[in-house]
Amino acid sequence: MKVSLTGSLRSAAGGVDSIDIVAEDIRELLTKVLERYPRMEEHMDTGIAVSINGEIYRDNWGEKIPQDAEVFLLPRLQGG
Amino acid sequence: MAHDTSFTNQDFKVVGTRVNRPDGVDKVTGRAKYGADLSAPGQLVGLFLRSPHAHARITKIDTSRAEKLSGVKAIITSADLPDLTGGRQIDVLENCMARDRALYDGHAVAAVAAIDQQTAKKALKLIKVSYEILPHVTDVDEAMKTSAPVIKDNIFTSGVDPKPKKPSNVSKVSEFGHGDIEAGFKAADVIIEKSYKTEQTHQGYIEPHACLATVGPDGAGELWVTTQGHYTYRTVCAALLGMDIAKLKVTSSEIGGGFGGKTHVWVEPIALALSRKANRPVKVVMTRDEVFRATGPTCSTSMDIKIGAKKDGTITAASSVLRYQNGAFPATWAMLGAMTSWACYDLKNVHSIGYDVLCNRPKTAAYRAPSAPMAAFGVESTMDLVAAEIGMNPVDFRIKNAAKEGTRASYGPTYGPIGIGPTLEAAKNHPHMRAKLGKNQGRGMACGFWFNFGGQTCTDLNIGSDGTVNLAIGTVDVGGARASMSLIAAEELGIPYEQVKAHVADTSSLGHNDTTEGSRGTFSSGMATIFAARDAIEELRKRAAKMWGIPLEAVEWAEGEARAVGSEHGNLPALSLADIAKRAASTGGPIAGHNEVVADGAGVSFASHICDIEVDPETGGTKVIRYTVIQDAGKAIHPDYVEGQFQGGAAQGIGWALNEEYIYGDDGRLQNSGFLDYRIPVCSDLPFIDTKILEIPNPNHPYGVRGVGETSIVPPLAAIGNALSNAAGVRMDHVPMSPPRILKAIEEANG
Amino acid sequence: MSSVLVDTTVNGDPVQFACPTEEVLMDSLRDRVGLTGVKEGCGTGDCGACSITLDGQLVCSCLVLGIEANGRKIGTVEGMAEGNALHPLQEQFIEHAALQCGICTPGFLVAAKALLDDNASPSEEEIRFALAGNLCRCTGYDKIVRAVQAAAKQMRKKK
Amino acid sequence: MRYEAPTTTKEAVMLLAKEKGEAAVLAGGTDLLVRMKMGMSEPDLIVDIKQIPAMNALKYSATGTKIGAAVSGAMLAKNKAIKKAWPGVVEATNLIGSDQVQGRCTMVGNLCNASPAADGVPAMIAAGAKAVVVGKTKRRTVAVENIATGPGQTSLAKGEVIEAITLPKRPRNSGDAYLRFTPRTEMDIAVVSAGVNLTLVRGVVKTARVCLGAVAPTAVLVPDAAKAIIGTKLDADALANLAAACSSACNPIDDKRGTIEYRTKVAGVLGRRAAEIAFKRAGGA
Repeated sequence: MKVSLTGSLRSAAGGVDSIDIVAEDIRELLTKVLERYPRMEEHMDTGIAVSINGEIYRDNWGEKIPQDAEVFLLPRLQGG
Repeated sequence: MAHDTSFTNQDFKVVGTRVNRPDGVDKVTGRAKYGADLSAPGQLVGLFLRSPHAHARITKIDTSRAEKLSGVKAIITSADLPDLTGGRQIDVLENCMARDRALYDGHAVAAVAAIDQQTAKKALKLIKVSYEILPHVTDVDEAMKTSAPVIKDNIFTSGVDPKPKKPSNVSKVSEFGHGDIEAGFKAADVIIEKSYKTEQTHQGYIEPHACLATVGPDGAGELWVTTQGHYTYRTVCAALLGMDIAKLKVTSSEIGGGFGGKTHVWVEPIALALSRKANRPVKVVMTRDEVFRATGPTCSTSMDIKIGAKKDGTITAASSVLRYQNGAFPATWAMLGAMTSWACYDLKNVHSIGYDVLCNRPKTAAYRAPSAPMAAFGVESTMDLVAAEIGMNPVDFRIKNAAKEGTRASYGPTYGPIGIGPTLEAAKNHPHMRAKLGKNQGRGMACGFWFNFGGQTCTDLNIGSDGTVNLAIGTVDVGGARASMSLIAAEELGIPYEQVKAHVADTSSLGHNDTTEGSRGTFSSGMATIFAARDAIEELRKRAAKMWGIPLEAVEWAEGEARAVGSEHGNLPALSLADIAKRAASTGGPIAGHNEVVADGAGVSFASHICDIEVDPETGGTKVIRYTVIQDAGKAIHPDYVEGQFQGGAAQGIGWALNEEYIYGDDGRLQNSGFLDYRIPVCSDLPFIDTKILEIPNPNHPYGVRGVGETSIVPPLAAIGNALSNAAGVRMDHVPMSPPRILKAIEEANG
Repeated sequence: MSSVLVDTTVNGDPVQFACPTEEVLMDSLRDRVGLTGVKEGCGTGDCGACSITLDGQLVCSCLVLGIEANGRKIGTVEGMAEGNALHPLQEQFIEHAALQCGICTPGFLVAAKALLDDNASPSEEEIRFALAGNLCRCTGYDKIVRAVQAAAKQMRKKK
Repeated sequence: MRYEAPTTTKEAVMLLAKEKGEAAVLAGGTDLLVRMKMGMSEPDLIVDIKQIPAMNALKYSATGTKIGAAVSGAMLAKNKAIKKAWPGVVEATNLIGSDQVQGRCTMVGNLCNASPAADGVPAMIAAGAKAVVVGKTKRRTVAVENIATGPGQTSLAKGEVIEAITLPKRPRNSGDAYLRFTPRTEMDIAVVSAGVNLTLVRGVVKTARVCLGAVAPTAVLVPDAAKAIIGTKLDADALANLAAACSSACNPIDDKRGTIEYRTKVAGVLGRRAAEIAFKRAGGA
C-alpha cells in the first residue's frame, strides 16, 4: 500500500514523498511508520491526520484502511 | 451502539426551519451570564503586570513591597510555576507567565490577587522588575534574516533534512504539492509572479477574556470561564498546575465571541494559581489593552505567488512561498497556509512552501479558517492578474480551473463531492454580477477554501417524565448550537422543537469534548445528537413494547410516537413520548440516549464572494457598496445562523482587508491596543450582506452537514483587492488596503 | 480610599450604593447593583456594550463616574421589558436572529431604543449611524439593522 | 480621589486653584475617564462642572452665540438656531465619537484636551470663536486658536477654567463647514481635517477663515488659504490655490493614523471641499 507524505513529514522520512506500508487500520499504519522512521515522533506528538480515500481522520485508530485506498499522512489541522 | 454516519438524504420536518434560539430571551434581557458576570463571596481581584519591552531578560522581580501592602492576598511569578509537564507544555506555561525572558510587549511577568481593584492596582506598582533589554524583531521578513536576533535558542528548523545544528527563528518548513512545476511554467503562455504582505489582525471578540477561579487546599477547583473549549482548558490548566483533571470543574459561560481566540488559555491558569495560593476565589477580567497585547492574534505574512497559464485559461503551474509571523512561540500557521493556498483549483503542477517564523509579538492563535485568508489574498489577487493578462473574465477563468470531485487537492488527497464549481456558477449567475456600477466604483470576486474538521464529541439526551427533552452538549455554543442541536433532537424524535431544551454541560457532567473550532460544532455535536436520539428511540421502543407486552419487533417509532405494527398488534393506540416517559419508573427507570464519537469526515467547504467598492480617488477612502456571499454549507440546519456566519465572516474579512492591523513602533511596542485605533467595521461602514446558501451534502454525515463558520472570512481580502483594482485602477499588494496605501498607489500609478 | 454613597434610580426603582469616587458607573452597576446586563467590552467608550440612559440620554456607562448617578435616573437593558412582555426591539432581535454571541446585544438594544424614542421611522442610514457606537463582531450588522427596522414598524403600528 | 460638584464657576476655580495634587475638570469625561482607565492620569481632585448654571448656557442671538462648557454634543445638536447659523461648528462637534459619546462630550472639553486631531477645534477657530476663561482674580476672553499650545498642553493657568465658548455676530450670507478624513465612517479620530468659514457679499467671498486639524501640533489657522479665496467666486483656480495653501501649511507627523505625505495631500482636498460646502451654505453659486 502506498502512503503519501505531505508537508514536513517528508523530511522525517528522509525526503521521500511516499512510502510502502502494509496496514489494516490507522493504528497499525502509525505504529509501522514510527518504527521505520523514528524522526516521525515529533510530528506524532503534535498530531498527525490520516486521509483515507479523501476523508481525513484525526484520531480514529480503529478506522480500517482498504488495500486499494489512497492514503495520505497529513499534519494535524487547527481551526478557529 | 455503532451508528452509520453516511448521508441518507432524508426529508426534514424541523431541521432547516428558522426557529427562535433558546438563549434568546436571556440574551436580550441581560440575564445571560458571560465570563465576567459571575461573582463569588469573598472573591479577590486578579491583575497582571506586563512587560513594556518587546524582548528583555528578566534579571530580578522584587515583590516584597507589594506583598506587604494591606489587602494583597497572593502574588504569582514564574518562580511559583515550575514546569510540571515535562516540557510538553512549557510554551503554554511560559506564555502565561514569562520565565527568564519577556518575549513581547505585554508578556505577563507577575500577577496579583487583592481585595479590590484599587489595592491590586497599587500592588502592581510596587512590584519592581529589572530588565536587561535585548534586541527585538517584529517583522517576518526581518526575522528570517541571519542577522536577526534569535528569539528562542531551543528552536531548530523542523521539516528540513538534515536537521539543522544552529537555532533559528524559522521553526518549521512545510512543503506541499505534486507534479512538475518547472515543466508547468515552461508550458505556460503567461506567467504572473507577485509578492504580497498582510498585517497582523485580531479576532476582536467584544467580550474580553474573563474567569472566576476557585481552588481549595484539597486540590479541588472550579473555573467559570469564557472559552471555546472548557474541556481543553481543564486539561491544560490541570497539567500546568499539577491538578487532577477530575478535580477541576470547568464551566463554560456564555461566550462573547471567540473566532479562534478563545481556544487557548491566557490568564486562566494564573487565576487558578492565585486562588490556590490565596485560598479565595479570584476573578480576572482582561482589559481591552491586554486583550490586544497579550492574547492570540493571527499572523502577519509575506508571500510570493506565481501562476502560469495557457492562453485558453488552463493553469499549467502554480507556486506559493509563504512566510507567516507566528509570534514568540512556534506554531504551524504557514503550514496551514501552504495547505490551503491552492485548494480551490484543479492543478496538474502545484507547489507551496510555508515558513513558520518567530517574532517578538504575542503568541498567535487561530482566527477563523486560520492562515487561509492571507494565502487566498495572494492567490486570488494573482488569479485576477492572470485572467486580465489572457483577456478572460475572472469568473470564467476560475470556473475553468476549479477543483471538482476526483481532483487531487493541492494538499494531497483526492476530493469527494465539493462545492467550488457550484459557488462559482452561482456567482456568475447572481444578479449582483450584472448590477450597474457608478463612478469610482468597481466589482471584484474571489474564492476561498477551508477544511472543517470534527473530533471528540459526546452528547447526553435525557427524557423528562412529561416527555420533554434535555439535551446536554459539550461543544460550546458559539453560533447558535443550542438551537441547532435542539432542532436535530426534535427531528430525530419526531417532536416539536419547543419540547427540547439544550444546554452546554460543564466538564463534570459530560465526557470530554474537543474545543469548538474548525467549524466542528454543528457537524460533530450534530452527529452525536443524532446518535444519542436514535439510542433513546431504541429505548423508547423497548419501553413501549413492555407497556404493551408485545415483542420489540412489533414496535416502530414514527412522528414522535411508538406504534404497534403488524396484523396482531396494529390496532393498539399509539403511545406518545409523554405516555412512555410517564411510565418510565415502571418500565426500567430513566430514559436517555447517549453518544460518544470521534466525528471524522467533515466535508471541506468553498465560497465565492462578490464585492462592489467605491473609492474616493482624492483621499483613498473606500466604501463597500454591495457584498454577496455564496457558500456551500452542506445541509443548513438553521438557515438564519448559517447566514449569520456568512455575514459575520465577511464583515471580519472586510475589516481585515481595509483597516485592521497591528501597528508596532520601532521600539517593538504595540501602538493601537484599543478599539479606537484598531478599526473593526462599525454599522455605518457596511451594507447589507447578501447570502446564498448552497447545500451540497457531505457524504460523511447523516444529514449532510459540512461545517459553516470559517470559510466566509477567506475570500474578502482578495475580493476587495480585486474590486479596488477595478474601481481605482491600482493593484494593492499590502493588506490592510488602508486609505494612505491606496492613495499612494493611485498617485504612483498617475506618475 | 474614599467611598461615597450614591442615591439613584435604576429602571424606575430607588437604588443606593457606595462606591469609590474614581469608580465608573459601569462597574457600580455591574458589581454593586448586580446589573450584569451592562457589559464591558473596552472600558474606553469605543464599543457601546455598556450603553445605558442617564436621565434619558444615551451614554456609555464606562465614561460616567458612579458618583455622577446621584439623583439621576438610569435605564439599562434590564428595564426594557414591561413585566413579562418583551420590548418590540427585544422581540425582533430574537425573531430576526440579530444576535449571535449576544455580548453586544444589551448595548444595541439600549441604543436602538434611544433612537426609536427619538425617531419613529429612521432610514437604514440613520439606523446605521445611530448604532455606529455599538460594535458587533459576529453578525456584520445585517440582521441587527433589519431587526431595528422591524421593531420600528411594529412600534408605529401600535401607536 | 476627591470629587466636588460646585454650583458656581468661582467655587470651581477656588477648588482647582487650592488643590496641591493633580486636579482635573470633569465635564463630559470622555477623555478624562479614558486617561484614568489607561493609568495615564490619577487625579487627586475632580471638579465636576455640570452643576454650574453658567456652564450650561446655550444661547443664540443675532449679536453673538454662547455655548457653555458643560453643554454636551447632544444638547448642542438640538439647538436649531445655532445649527442654522453655524452648521460647520455644530457638525464638527457632533462628529466626536458615537451617539453615546455625544451624550457627554463637550466643545470645551474637546478644546482643553488639546489633541491636534480634535474635531471641534478647527471649526471653532474658523468661526472666530472665543473662550471665556475664568481665573481666581479675573475673567478674560481668549481666541480659541490661542488655547491649545501643543498636544495635551493649553495656555490656561492653574485654577483657570473655560466657562463658555462664544461665537461672533453672524452676518448675512455666511456659511461654514467642517470635513475630516477617517478610515471608518464613525468612531474614529481625524487623520486630517479642515474647517472653513466665509461670508459673501454679492456672491463674492468677502471674509474667510480656514483652519486645519491633525496636520501640526495644534490646529492651524491658514491665512494664505483664506487669502486664496477672498475676492473670488470660488472658481476652480481659487480652489486650487486654497488647496495648495492648505497643503503647504501642513507640518504633520507620521503616526499610526497617517503619513506626512497623506496628511499633506488630503488637507488640501478637504480644505477645498469644505470651502465649497461653506460657499453653498452662504448662498453662493
